Amino acid sequence: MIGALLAAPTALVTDNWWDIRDLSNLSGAILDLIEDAGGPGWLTYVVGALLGTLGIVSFIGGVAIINIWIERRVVGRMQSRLGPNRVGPFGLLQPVADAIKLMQKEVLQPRVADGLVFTVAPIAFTVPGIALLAVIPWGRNMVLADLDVGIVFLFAMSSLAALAVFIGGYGSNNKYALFGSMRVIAMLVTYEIPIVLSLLGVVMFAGSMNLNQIVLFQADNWLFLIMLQPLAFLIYFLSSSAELNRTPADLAEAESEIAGGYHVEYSGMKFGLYYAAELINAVAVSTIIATVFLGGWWLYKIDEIVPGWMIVIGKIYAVYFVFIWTRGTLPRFRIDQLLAFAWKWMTPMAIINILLVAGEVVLWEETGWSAGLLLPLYIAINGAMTAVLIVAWVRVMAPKFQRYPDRPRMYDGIDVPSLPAPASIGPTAPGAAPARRATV
Amino acid sequence: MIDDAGIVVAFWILSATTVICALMVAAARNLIHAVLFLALTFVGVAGIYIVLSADFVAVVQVLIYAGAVGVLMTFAIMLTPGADRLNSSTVFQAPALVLSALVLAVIVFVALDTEWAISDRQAFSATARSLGEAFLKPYIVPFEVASVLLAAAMIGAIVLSREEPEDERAA
Amino acid sequence: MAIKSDLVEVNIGPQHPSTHGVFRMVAIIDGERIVDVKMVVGYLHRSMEKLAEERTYTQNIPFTDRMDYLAAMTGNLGYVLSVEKLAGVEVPERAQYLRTIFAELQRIASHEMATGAFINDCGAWQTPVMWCFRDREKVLDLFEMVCGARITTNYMRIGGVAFDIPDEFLPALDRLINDDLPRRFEELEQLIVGNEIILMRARDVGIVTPELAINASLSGPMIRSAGIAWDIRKADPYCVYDRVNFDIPVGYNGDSYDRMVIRIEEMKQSLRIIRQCMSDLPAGPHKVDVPLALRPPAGEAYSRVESPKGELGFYVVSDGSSAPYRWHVRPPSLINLTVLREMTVGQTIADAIVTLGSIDINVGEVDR
Amino acid sequence: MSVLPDVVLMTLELEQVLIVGGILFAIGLYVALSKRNAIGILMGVELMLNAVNVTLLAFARFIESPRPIDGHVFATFVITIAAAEAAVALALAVAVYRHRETVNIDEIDVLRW
Repeated sequence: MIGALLAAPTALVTDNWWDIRDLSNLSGAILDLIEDAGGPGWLTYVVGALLGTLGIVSFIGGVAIINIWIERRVVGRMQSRLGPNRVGPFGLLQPVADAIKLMQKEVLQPRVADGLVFTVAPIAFTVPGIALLAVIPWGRNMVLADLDVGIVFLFAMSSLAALAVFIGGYGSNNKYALFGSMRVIAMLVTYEIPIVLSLLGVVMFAGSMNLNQIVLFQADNWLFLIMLQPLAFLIYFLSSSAELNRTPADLAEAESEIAGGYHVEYSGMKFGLYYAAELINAVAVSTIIATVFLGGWWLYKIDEIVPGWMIVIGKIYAVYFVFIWTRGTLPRFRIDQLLAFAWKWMTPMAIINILLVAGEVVLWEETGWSAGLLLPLYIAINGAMTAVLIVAWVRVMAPKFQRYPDRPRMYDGIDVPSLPAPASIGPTAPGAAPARRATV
Repeated sequence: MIDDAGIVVAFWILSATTVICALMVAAARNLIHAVLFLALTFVGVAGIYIVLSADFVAVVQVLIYAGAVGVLMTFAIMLTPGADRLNSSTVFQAPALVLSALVLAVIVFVALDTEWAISDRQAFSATARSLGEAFLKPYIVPFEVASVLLAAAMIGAIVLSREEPEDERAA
Repeated sequence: MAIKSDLVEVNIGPQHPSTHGVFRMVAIIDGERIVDVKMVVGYLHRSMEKLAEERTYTQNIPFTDRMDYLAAMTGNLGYVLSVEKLAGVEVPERAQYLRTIFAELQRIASHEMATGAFINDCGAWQTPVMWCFRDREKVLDLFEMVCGARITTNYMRIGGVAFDIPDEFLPALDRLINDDLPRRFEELEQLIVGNEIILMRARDVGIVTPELAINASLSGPMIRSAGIAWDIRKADPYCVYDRVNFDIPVGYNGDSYDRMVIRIEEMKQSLRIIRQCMSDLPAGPHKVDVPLALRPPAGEAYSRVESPKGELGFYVVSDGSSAPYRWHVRPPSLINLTVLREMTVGQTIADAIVTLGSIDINVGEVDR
Repeated sequence: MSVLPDVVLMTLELEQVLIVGGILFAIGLYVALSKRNAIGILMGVELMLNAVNVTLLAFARFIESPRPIDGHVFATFVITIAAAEAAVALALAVAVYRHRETVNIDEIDVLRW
């Protein structure tokens, strides 16, 4: 698996080390240099792994810094304010200033906290998000670990992050943190299912769990999988925003309810690590969406001119912008509503989607009709299916909302109904409003 | 026999980590810490699987053991708040130790003494596809039985952990 | 609840992001469900009612700024109305109109704050509250223009208002209420009215039945949400409210959502009132001369106004000296808060926060 | 190969993996036999299952076989069953706790509840 690391360039126009369209040219040149100098095999191996890791870690470090700025500026625009604009040009150094401030702060630890767990949790929360990026193809040959089961690896890593959040909340020994932890677990158990099921449809179309193969499938068929799988995309997007703790599903931290949730006791750089990890996870999920649904490094011939990794990063930020957008717009669900939404809507929809995809793939393979004929048909069918399901859901949900009008009645004068006075004021049955004179 | 130096070094590092973490599961005084070390052990074992070129099983190991079973255990510990949180031992500590040592000795003896029919196979290239074919062709019956078992376990767990309604308990 | 857990006591506040000040709820919870709620008030108690007995009637006006510091104008107004009633002061016509205009502007400012904070309690990440603050700032700009202060205005005086409006005030007001605010309200409504998530979070949450509303003496949006059209401005008109046309928005279900949309609708009605007052604004003195150390005849007076939170009443007893013998406030926030237990028991913590946000308390007024 | 000393550990043999698996199994056995807490015992059982999986995959990798992937199939089945077992066992622990206020196995000795 790691052996496939930085495989020899096959389809590139040039493989000169300076060709930045594919950074594996550069690392390959360095490795060749070591081999030519008579370095042992294991050295090449270690250096190759280190180079790839260095690339990913430096990317994630830069992203964690720049994304704080991007998120705050973009949300600032949406909220009709400026956002950070004092430190450095356009406030670009604000994240650096924040980081310095966080490092200077004392790391407080409650006396009753579980010291080991309390310390390990933020680190354990950060690692999976970074590890996840190892299997992402950044270019035609640029993939650190060309894992054959890439998609399952993504699921595994996201489930690890939940364990970290959970023990962080537990180790804080704080009631609010425990609420956050419990919510994380409930959400993890619930949302893992639609996530897996939604990506299953993609895997069935691509015929591989290897992320590079999925990208190649999109490149070969000249389409983005989001067109073939709009429902899966919606389900994955919503579920992953639940996994990421972003509004409308940021229940685990829910500042207005449980005051920060699992990280309520954290301060200083431990909190900074949580904060960075949250951004890293958001980028990781954006990367998955960009790779699986938006074609990764491939973009309609443009990838022959522009380096693939730049295209990936561009797509990552396009997705990330949508995450910021939803965060800046929507209020938060209640926990039972969020779980009900997953169980009662997203999971059945994902299963319907899988059945549909299975039928389509079988039809494709059995008849041997050309992709040029079938794929547009599938795009139409799946799009229509998505629209129908969403409309059906809205129809099902609407009566609950439309029991009363959205806007209040208007009275010209005072109108106080005479009511029989109850013996005592006590809890009354909700919704048991008596009939009143309708004087609208 | 694997003679790729990187993989061998990785194996020994992973093995040392895994064994140390497993020992900590036995030695940790707090049950929650024991669960955390257990999760680390699971991850280490997954690393060993990768060394043995079983990448699908490794990823599934992380997904199910470290992700699900670890969380489940932590959850169970928290759902039993009044119970002892100490990872203490029973009086059978010494016999258990002796027995484990015996079992280990037997395993080592068997491992070293047997003439294994070693093949000179290279690492598996892609296990997921052949694994899927194995599941759906020769092992289809066990596969279906396993899914029935999972469903049964799910229902069983729900029934067991469900609060009995008051009237049922009274009856 | 599948798995019954032990009851846990959770302190929500006094240091909590959404208790709107230093209010403390001690919630006994089972899982996430609230079994019992105890309200603890008094963290912001400043002994205003006692202090007021040592000061002259005019010196007491700044206290009313600092009670409901989000609605200082209506606080001023309620107090000076009661003193005027006690001392029998006739207020000039222009002052009456100015008082109405500023009371309604204050209602807009306060309701903007309440709506934004309420959506924040629903979990929106700052966007509505920022939009609402932006609009509130525009109103506060007008306050600054006329009296130099933005929050603690101290503008009303016994016998009128402190200053007449400057020349640039009326054009600015006209721009604000005819152009700026209607557009902003439109925008805000698009964002939150009928938003499915807000409906899910706020519908059927924190229900006040009409019986409860009347028996607990609720007022303001709380009682109107329960379907009872009750408004002091209509029931016991003061200033020029009997001369302007406006409607009372009334809810259906008594839940948090109703209270939110009632506030938004009231802001629009306030614009309507201000427009009428602007066109009718007479010339003349803005104040009659009242001795600074006013000595009203011995007696008592109670007068009430419809503050943004509800019925704000002032009860003043005079013994003929220059300081009130007794000075009592009927704070709408405190009275509305008393039903919190009835509203929240049986809900989840998240709902309790939404309910508290929808009551729109101001702890400065609750504790005084 | 020139830098590192050419020790015997530089190649990975089946026996070495089996011994690591054996150590894990022994630790799991010790944990399962000696712990008082039912959840602790379950941890030991899971350790043993993991050790078995290590050996299964080692055999799949090293031993001559017409269908080497069978080891992986077995390991996957073991993981599946272990997940089911963990769910049921932890549900049992919770159920026992509800009746007895303890999950220590040496206190649960009346064969009924």
